Amino acid sequence: MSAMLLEVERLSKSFGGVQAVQDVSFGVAKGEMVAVIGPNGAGKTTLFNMISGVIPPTGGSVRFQGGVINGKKPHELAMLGMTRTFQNLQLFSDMTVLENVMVGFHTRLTGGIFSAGFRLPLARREEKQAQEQAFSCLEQIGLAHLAWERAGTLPYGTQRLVEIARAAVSRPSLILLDEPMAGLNPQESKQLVDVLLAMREQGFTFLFVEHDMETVMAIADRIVVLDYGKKIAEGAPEEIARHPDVIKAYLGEEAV
Amino acid sequence: MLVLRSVHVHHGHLHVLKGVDLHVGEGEIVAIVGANGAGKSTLLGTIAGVYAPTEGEILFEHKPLPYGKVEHIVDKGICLVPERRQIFDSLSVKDHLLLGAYRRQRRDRQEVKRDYERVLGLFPKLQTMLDRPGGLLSGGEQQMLAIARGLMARPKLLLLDEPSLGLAPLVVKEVMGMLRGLCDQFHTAMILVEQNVRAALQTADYAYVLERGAIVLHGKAAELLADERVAEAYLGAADRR
Amino acid sequence: MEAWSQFVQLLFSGLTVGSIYALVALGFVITYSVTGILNLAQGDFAMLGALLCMTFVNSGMPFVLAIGLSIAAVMAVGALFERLAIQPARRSSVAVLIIITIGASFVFRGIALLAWGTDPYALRPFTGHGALEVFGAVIQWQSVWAIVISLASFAALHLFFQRTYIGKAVAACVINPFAARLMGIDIRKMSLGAVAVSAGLGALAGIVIAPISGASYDMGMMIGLKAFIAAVVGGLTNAPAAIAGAFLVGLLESFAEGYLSSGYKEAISFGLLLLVLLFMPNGLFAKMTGKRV
Amino acid sequence: GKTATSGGEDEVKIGAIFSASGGAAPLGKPEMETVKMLVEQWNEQGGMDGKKIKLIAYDDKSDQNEAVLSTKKLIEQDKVTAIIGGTISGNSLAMIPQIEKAGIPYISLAASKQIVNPSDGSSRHWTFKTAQGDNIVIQKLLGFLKEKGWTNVAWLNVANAYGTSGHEEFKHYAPEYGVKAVIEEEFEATVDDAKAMLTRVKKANPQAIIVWGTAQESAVVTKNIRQLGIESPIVESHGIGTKSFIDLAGEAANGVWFPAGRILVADQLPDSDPQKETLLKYKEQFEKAYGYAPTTFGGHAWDAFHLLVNAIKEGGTDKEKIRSALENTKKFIGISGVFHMSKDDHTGLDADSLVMVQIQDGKFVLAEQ
Amino acid sequence: MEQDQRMADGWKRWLLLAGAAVWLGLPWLVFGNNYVLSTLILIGLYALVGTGMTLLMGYAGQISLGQAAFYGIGAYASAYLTAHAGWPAWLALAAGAVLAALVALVVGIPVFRLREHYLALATLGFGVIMFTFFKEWKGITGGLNGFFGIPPIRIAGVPLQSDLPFYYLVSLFVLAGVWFARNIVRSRVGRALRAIHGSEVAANSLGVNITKYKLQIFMLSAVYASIAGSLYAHYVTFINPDLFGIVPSIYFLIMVVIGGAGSVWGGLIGAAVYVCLGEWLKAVVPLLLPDAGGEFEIVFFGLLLVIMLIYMPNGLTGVALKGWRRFWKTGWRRQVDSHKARSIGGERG
Ligand SMILES: Nc1ncnc2c1ncn2[C@@H]1O[C@H](COP(=O)(O)OP(=O)(O)OP(=O)(O)O)[C@@H](O)[C@H]1O
Ligand SMILES: Nc1ncnc2c1ncn2[C@@H]1O[C@H](COP(=O)(O)OP(=O)(O)OP(=O)(O)O)[C@@H](O)[C@H]1O
Ligand SMILES: [Mg+2]
Ligand SMILES: [Mg+2]
Repeated sequence: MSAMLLEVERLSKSFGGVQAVQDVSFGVAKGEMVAVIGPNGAGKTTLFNMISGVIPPTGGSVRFQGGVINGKKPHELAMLGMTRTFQNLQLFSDMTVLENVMVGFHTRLTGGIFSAGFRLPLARREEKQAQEQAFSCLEQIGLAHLAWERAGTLPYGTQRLVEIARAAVSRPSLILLDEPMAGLNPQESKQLVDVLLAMREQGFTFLFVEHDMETVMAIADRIVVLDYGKKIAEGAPEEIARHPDVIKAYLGEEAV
Repeated sequence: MLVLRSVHVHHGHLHVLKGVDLHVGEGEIVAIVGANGAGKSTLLGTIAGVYAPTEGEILFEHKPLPYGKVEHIVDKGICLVPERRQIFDSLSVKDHLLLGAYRRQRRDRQEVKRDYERVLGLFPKLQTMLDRPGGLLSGGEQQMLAIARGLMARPKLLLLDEPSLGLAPLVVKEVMGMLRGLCDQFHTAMILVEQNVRAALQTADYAYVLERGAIVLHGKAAELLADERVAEAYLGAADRR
Repeated sequence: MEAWSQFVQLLFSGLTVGSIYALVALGFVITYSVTGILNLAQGDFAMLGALLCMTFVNSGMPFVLAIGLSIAAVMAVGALFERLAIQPARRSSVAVLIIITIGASFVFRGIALLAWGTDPYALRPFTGHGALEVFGAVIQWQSVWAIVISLASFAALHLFFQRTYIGKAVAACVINPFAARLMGIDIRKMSLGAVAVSAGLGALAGIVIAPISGASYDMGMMIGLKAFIAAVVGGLTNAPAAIAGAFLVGLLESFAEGYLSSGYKEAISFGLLLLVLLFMPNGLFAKMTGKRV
Repeated sequence: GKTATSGGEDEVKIGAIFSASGGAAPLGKPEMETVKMLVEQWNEQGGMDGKKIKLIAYDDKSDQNEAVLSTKKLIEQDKVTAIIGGTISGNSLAMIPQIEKAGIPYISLAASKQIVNPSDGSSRHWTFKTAQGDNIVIQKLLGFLKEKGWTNVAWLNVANAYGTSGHEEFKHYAPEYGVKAVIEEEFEATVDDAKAMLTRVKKANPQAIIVWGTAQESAVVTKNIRQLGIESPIVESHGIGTKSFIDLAGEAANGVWFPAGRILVADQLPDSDPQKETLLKYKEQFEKAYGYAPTTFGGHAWDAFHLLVNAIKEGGTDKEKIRSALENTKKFIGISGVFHMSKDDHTGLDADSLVMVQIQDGKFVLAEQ
Repeated sequence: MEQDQRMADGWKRWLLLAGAAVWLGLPWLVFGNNYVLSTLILIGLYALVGTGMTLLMGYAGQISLGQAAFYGIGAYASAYLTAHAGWPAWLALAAGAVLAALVALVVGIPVFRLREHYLALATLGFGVIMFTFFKEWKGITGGLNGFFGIPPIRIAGVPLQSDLPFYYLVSLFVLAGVWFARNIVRSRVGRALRAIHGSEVAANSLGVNITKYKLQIFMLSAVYASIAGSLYAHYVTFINPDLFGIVPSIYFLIMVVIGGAGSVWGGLIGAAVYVCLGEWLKAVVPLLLPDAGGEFEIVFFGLLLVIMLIYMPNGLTGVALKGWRRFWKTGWRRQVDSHKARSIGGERG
């Protein structure tokens, strides 16, 4: 198990009386694409929030690249190579698309307040690099033509894509995506799927939450199913699609 | 009931809607599908009074709608369940539902109480978290809440902007069924903007396809569902079959 | 026994001052919870109320009528202020809105200066100059009035907001104005009403305090600031908490002044503010905010 | 705002800076009005030797930076012959470096003794002032306490420049007069209720209470003292010498003592008083022009104006000559007192320039002689 | 579009050069008039404080209602160290800046956990407490009676006692300050700051250490204010606590808001407009209302302020920026639109 990139062990979270996540354990290997599914309110986003350090867990532990990361701040995790997107979009809406993505490149740069203020060569070089990287990332995801648009005015679906580009530009070892397909129509989802698959080829590892079962079935190597905060199943897509508990709790009788 | 005649809308100098004609009949569910950025949300926003058209007219029950006055349009019986849910973070679920009925609260208190029970019946999940602040709900729960809040207004025309967004497949099905039921039972007309095109077309009576701010196709929902062009562009059908 | 009477004296001093802060703080809270704006001109409503009332009384008007009329006049000023300054700038940033209220406060103060000059004025107490004696402590009737009026105003408002449905709608306006409009809530009307009522409360505060400390064109600033602290200590959107905060500030000042030294009174109340903010960033009595990702 | 009272071509330009608005307006406004009135009168009477006075007056809004800027403006742009003003000590002190550097006769209206006798030893060649320093007022007050035998007193001052400066002088001179403070306290200028502090004063049981502040806050404290049933005599500062103090403090004002310039009780002065005539004339003219009684601050401006005009009469428009004429002023009968200037004393007033006043039945009553 | 951008940059450079020329030549235009010069110097000092505040407000999204406290720290540090401890002025200025940064650090750590109004209030509280310090710590500050006899600043042993050299000195500081701020804004740090403004949680998840950056900027803004304070002390040679209370803090905030916190030039423009407006009112109000006193100016100032902010919520630089963008953007905007249309509709199916 130590070959795992991410290991979640008996992770729990309760908010007052609400047991949002309870004793959930699973792992993500490098290069894998793991989906987390489950009914609304099952605790998927909460799980992501704990893994990415946004909220502290009430129990259990998370290991990332072999080290325990409990109690680490999100920015520390980003430095270690873990980024994420948000279910409720969190774009920097007053900045352009390009700038949004450039912020994603933050961890790859080192210039501080002095090198920036005095415009040392380091700062200038880095600036150029960030811009180039961000732009090529936008190209890859098909948004290059929107680079100078204010992010806040984009249609909802496009904003999701920008968030993904922003999370990916620093080439982190793990990306957490919370419902990446929400707001895209099937055709657009398909395009995004292609992008994600291509990225996987390049060695990205994904952990994602998604309700669009077509997508999940198409790209997930493994699926973890949560219900009422507990893991009720884990396995390959085909297994999960046949799993009676999953069908009952989540998919409904005549699914896919 | 609602008629749009060559409506144009601009966002700054961006020409978003370019002459949209639309008709919604009494007790009818109309679906609008279209790609990202086609202008669907803008269209709903315009009907609800959030944006003002630069050209064209909107008639509701044969009278022109006042532009840019959201709260007055609510009075006329049009209610928008907006994109991004627009939840009141710190208000409880219960308060959300009561506020949904703000405009008719005083008029028919009894009726509101009955509706409250009925809506909670439709979303049993919300029943268990009545006192939780709306902002703390999960994404899907918030979506349910937004729909439920919209229903509390008991509008004549309900505008739904991607109601299935973030809902589990099982719930999507329930919601669609519920919308159909509402329409049949109370004669509530609806405009349904959806990315889940299949579900939308299965639920609606009539449908429009919006592309780059203009209607490029419309017809009975069932017909469109069978239409090859639609299947190709919006259902990703070519790949699956 | 003397220690006891000193204690009672300090207690009442604190309650008196606290009740003035409370009235103004209530105004802060109402404006803030409807419009999301910290109205730094709030203290000037107190000043206008006090000076207007003084003028009316001096012109021979019956006292009660003068009070009513000056409150009404200040409410009108508040409404005008809302329509002309707040409403058009509703979408601006926090800093801009704060400055707009500061600008308005300049205007109010300047106008008062023109109308009444720099001299302080006296207003007679509501019911004679007599005093109560409790455990050897002397308590002015006017102090009793101040406390009673602030509690009564609070009770009335509380009833209005808690029992009626408006309270929720009011809260909705500031949490998410867009959604509030979608619910059919007329946020413009709400905001007008809120600022007017706040102005009225401020005027009342000014009228109550004038017989105790006199009234002059620049009295608004300090009352405003202290009430502001009270409101923040309480949590800004929570009326009962603001009242509690106001009395807390009043009592703290009074006891610090009585038992320690008075030179640092201001630093003490602002120190309290900082302490509260540091340990309870959303005020002493904060409710759940409902923010998550 | 800038206001200029015009003269003809043949004119002497005098610059003036007052705090006619802002925090110090109660002081600065009558100063501004007094000077304007005097200039008008002067020019109506044909000026001096045919020369009219052109007054260029700025309102510094009680702000130090405004005062500094206005000073430069007067010197550089308006090119005035001399400057009077600086209503409050802070502003005067900020103006002085400019004035000393430019070398222009200057008469301040503020009280701090630093204005003419700086503790850092910097030059005050060109600077004069017409207000009694707090050192003088305090000495008057202490002399009165000693005379009455009230040696164990409570000292209360307002927490601002006025109050602390008074406090320091008090601490400095009290031992000389055998007066001891049994308790020393501060209160805010915005005080609503000082009973909390006064409970401690009551405990200390002083023979007299000194309240050092201006009208509004002193009125609150005075009222509170009586409300708490403290019967000790109250002695206050010259800052309460306005009608509004009596209005605000009501009953409690009666019996209060304070040192003041003679202007407050001009009509009660014995005819033998050398200042009486001047005082009455100023009072009458001012009341006629502005409809309210003149204050001691207006008096400081009156003195400054006349001192300057006399010096100009003597020295012409030569700055150094004006300055030395000012320095050699002797026996000038002004509103604040009789001035005797010298090289070491650029104020020229002593404790005799003040009288003790008591409030009786809502009136200011001359207490001495 | 690249080309347009380059052309815009070219234009900007010319504009800057022209501005610099005016700036340098200004004293000769108003030759010999020290009054105008001292007005300009004051503008420069305020601009320095304001530039720090634009970084803090416009880029870190934090309101400070206590900035005058740092101005005061600089002023008193310089005053005390030069007048009483005999330090050279430059060393004292640096020491003041370090002290201000340290105070900002100590205050900032707890205070920056707060948001918006609460933060504004905490800084206000800090301002009041510092004011109390200045007032009560008489041994160092001279209390309410003020601190006088501050020696002038020296360059190569020559004391700067007249306005002209001081004007250039201050200008140099302002230009350096704006340059520094502009560089920060256009760097990784500036972007991170604006990201924090947009969404703290997202910025944080992308590796931006929020507290660190906020603190750094707060400290930097304190340094700006402190340097301005030091220069002021040496310029006027007399200071008193009233200069560093909450009212001046509010005035600084007003300047920045008028100028627009969205651009590093906001501080300079705001200070210039604020001071000129004051001077202008002083000249104009008496013409309209001959007998009016300064209070009319206050009323007018308040009115103008309100009106200006209603119509220009992003300040003057906001308006200028908008015009500028419209001017330069329409060109490539059209291009983008057509491009977008193609990609959205055309490629489907
Ligand atoms: N801070 C909180 N306080 C109280 N309850 C919370 C909090 N955060 C989440 N919850 C509750 O915990 C449960 C799990 O929420 P979570 O957001 O993890 O669900 P989810 O699986 O992401 O659902 P969805 O698919 O709808 O997004 C929900 O019922 C939610 O209301
Ligand atoms: N407030 C705004 N300001 C400027 N442009 C806007 C604004 N809102 C939308 N737009 C632009 O209008 C166009 C249509 O947007 P709209 O949100 O209506 O699309 P949509 O069909 O709802 O897309 P989606 O399916 O992603 O929600 C887009 O190009 C978008 O960039
Ligand atoms: Mg979720
Ligand atoms: Mg949309």
